[in-house]
Amino acid sequence: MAKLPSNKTIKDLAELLGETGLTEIEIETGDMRIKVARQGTAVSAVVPAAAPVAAAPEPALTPETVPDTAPADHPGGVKSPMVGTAYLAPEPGAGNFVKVGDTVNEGQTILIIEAMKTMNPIGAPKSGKVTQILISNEQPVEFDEVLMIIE
Amino acid sequence: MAKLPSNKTIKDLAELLGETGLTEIEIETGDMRIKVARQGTAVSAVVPAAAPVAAAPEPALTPETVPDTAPADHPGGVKSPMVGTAYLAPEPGAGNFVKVGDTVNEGQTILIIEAMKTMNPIGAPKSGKVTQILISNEQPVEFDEVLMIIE
Amino acid sequence: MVSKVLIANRGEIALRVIRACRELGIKSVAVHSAADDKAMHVRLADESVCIGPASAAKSYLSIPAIVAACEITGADAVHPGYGFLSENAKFVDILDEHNIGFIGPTAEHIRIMGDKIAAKAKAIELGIPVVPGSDGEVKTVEDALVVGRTMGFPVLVKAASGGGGRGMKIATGEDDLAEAFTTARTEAKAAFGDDAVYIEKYLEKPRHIEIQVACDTHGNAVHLGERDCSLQRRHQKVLEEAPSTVLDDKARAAIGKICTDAMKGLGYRGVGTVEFLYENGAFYFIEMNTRLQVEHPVTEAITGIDLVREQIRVAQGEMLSFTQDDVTLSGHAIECRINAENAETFTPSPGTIQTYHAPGGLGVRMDSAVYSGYAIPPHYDSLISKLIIHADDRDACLMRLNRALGEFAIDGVETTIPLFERLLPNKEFQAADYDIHWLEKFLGMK
Amino acid sequence: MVSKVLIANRGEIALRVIRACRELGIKSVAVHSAADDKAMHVRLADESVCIGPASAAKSYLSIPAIVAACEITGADAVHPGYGFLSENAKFVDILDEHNIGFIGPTAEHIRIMGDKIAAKAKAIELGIPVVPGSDGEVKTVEDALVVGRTMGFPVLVKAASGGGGRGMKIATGEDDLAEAFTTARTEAKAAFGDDAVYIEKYLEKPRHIEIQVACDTHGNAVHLGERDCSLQRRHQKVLEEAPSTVLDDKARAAIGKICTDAMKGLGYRGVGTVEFLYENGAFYFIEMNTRLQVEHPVTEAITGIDLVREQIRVAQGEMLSFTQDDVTLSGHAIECRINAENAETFTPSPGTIQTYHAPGGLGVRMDSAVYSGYAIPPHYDSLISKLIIHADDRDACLMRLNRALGEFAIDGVETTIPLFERLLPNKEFQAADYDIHWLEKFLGMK
Repeated sequence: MAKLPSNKTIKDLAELLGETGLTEIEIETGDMRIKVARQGTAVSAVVPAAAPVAAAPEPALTPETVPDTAPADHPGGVKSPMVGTAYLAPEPGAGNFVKVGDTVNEGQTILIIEAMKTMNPIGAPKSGKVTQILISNEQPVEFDEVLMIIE
Repeated sequence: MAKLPSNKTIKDLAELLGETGLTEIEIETGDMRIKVARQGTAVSAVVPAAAPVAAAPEPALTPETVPDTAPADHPGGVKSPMVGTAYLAPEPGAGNFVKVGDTVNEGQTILIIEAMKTMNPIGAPKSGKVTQILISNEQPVEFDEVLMIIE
Repeated sequence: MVSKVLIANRGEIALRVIRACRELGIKSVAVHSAADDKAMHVRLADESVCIGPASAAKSYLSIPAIVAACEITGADAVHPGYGFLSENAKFVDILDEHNIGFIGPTAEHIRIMGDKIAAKAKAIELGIPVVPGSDGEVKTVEDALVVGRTMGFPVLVKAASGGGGRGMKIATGEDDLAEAFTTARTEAKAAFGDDAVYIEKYLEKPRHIEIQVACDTHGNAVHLGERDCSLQRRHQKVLEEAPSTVLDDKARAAIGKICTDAMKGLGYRGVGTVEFLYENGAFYFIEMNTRLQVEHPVTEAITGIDLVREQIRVAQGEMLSFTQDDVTLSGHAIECRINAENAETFTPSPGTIQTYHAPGGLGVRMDSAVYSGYAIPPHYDSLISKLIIHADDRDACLMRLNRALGEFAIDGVETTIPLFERLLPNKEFQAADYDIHWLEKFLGMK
Repeated sequence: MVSKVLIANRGEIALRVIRACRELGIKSVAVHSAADDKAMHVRLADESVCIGPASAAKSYLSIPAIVAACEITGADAVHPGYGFLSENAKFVDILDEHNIGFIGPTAEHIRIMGDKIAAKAKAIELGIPVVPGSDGEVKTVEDALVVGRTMGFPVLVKAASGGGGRGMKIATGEDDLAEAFTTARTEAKAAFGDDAVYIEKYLEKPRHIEIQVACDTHGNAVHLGERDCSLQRRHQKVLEEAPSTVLDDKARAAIGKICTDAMKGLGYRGVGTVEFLYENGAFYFIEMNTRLQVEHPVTEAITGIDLVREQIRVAQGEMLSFTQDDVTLSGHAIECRINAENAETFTPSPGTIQTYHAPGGLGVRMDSAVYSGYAIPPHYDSLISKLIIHADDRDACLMRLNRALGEFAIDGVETTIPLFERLLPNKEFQAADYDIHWLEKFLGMK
């Protein structure tokens, strides 16, 4: 019977994996073949255990409540171009710019974001049907937050 | 039919997985192929990059010089039962207790380890043939360091 | 001069000593058991030697193995850390025989202070206040009354042959002394067949306050103020702080001088701690620890003095680098002992640390022997890290401690961090309104 | 009173401010770009708001985004850190208009000190020494001689319309002044079509020494000694230390008083730094930084004063918590800026940190915004950690720095740690025998 490679050889290879950042090493020499692998060498981020949860409004989705496509990844997502306060209606008491089910044209104002006392009308990035409105009136929104879905 | 690997071989490999943090070890040699795997996040130890190298005598084996089986894992390895200074001969000028190729009986003194000015005779743990002497005369040895191989 | 120090210890204290050695340009040798080959002290020392199997008795407590490790590495001095061989007089004798320096006091002083009875007798001789007691057996109620009046009530009437709380009665004043005396005698007779009793001062709600001393071989003895270590669980200190809120400068100077006078009388060498119970303004000697203590960084924080450096200086025959007049206490410091234990049951939690991220920033010191990926062996004690906070005053120190705990990330093993997070909002803790029984009550209250 | 602070910054300085807020019981809001959603300041703040895309111009430098973030979070004050908007007077004006506090000086003071010419004029008016120069154009060799004799040689003859080193000649003494003057005029004429020249004092081997000041709105101005920041590469500070080895107590007190008198004259508010070139015992004003500086922990180490806490106190209208008499300098401190850069080429090395293990123990402070697994984005500056060492004296500080660097483990990106390891054994560095050109020479010498 041919000899097995020594543990030392494998340990050396294991060390080499770490050093090189490889996920697998396979060696074949004569009648011997050695393969070593380590999964997930991608280092996962350390989350300070006691870090307070950021109060920034981010939907805390549990697996049960995940919609078919998370809003952030939805191709029809309208993302906020700025941080500020979102208004769904042109003025208090007036009707909303759009409601779910409405068909909108590209460029049509769908909401306003106030930042530094300035009202910034936000236009629909494309024509289509409003299938979801993910914010409520006067809600603070972050940059890149998905506001509506237009399909 | 080719021989199956022994349970011991598989157990050793499984232990090696744990020690090295590997998730899989696969060995193919002649007509034998062994693959062991353990899923789950194997954590690799962080080695401080700038830690000085411990000067403890440990043979730094490169792949080229790896013997067939590393001494630490050799089944015939005689491990030092204590820390101290090893003497291969009973007194200066005298011949060594044993040399490579000698046949020894269990209990026969094969070297002396001095600790705290006390000479501790070390007996062969089993009868057999001395195939390797891994230390030189008056060499400091650590606990568990492999001193000789008796097969 | 010391050129190479072997550290006969492991964990954070081994690291502490390695750091001091490196900062002095002295080589360090780590010794370790077979279970500790990946330990931080092994990684960071200049050299390392495996001295035995995982069992502490056969490695860290093995005098022959440690002396042999000195011999093969040429170490000319040993630092014992705390625990293990740090208060073993025989070890010091053997090191002396082998011409290896011991970074600590003489074997004789270790021997005296290691014996409860001898230590108390020596303390009395040196003028250190002890728990007052009757001079042997008290035979009559009348004699008991004299003793009680002399030492002040409450007092404890204790069976001379007693133990386990039996034959032990508290007398809160003269009124119930006769009853306590008679009952104790009766119980003592019934339990031990011997009705001899003696009387000791009874401390109801004492604090544990200890005085740090440092002495050189030139006759200098300096105290570095006190540490309040009243927060204990099963006689294990959990959190230590300095200064104590119950001492003022005058009281501190007075007990400090008692201790330094005593150390001069003893001819003590190195650092040491005189431990007291403290109640109603009076100190009562418990014991003296003739070594560096776990909680020494608290004193380092408020004095700016590096105690391990001073230990090594003294072992080299140098003078202390400061006099009593040089010592000023600045701000407030708290140490939290982070153990790998469940924070409610205190069950040890050995295992592999998946994530380790230490807090940082102003006023935060970490003395820790762990790292991401380190496997805590099950063979030794569970202290893995010490978080030491320093700030201008106690309130600021508590606020800083709170924010530092919030940054601490240790995953993979349970730790006592949640205990400190529970402790911080407690009003009594915030007011430092505690005694040596307080923490156990707090834990029971949960 | 400030109840919620928005930190208009990122990285270690954002963490520094969050820590100070938490220790004061003040809520903190982190703002971040889309590239920084996993940054430490986002993790540790009480709240966080994404204010724009990765580009700093559209996020950390966007005044509307930051003001909007204050509005939606209800933050009542902004701490600007350093860099970004920290010295933007318009930002302060806009915050004022929106009734949001600015933790820093007034817009007017930022404006003055942000303009080189106005700042120098103001410095002269306030009695701060500046680099001596001729009063405008010097037309003849004879006039040049008078100027040179007045300010002392060497002097620099500079083209009034010049730049880039052209039309600039050094006169080492009276002998070569005429030649330098004539050559400079000729070159100036050829290069810029204008032969007007002026004369300035030439500093050959100056050090960069800066004075830290802190002022409240009650007329108090205190200096906290100096920092020696001579070790620079391409005008970027690399290592800072305090005290400077070239100042004694008298010189320190003298320049300190000049600065505090000037700050009182200016009516300055908050912390600031007056930067000087220093040569042959004389100080020459460079500029004033009207903000917290990267290297402020060096001063915190030797004074025990929390500068960010003082900034917040002053912003709340409180008095400084100390007077000039309360300030004592203790020991020596060094800060190393750890950048994610190759230590030889200084090429930035963004990427994912595989391993991060910070040094610990006595006298070691880490201000760091990174952790194991953190991906350093390529969009911002490369400073990832600051290692601040404090010890009894400079030699002990160097020894401690050496041992701390040996404990530092950062894998996955290149860092400037090896630069400091190369620097430590250098005899000139060990003797603090350096000027502002020294480090570049050292790096070139390699």
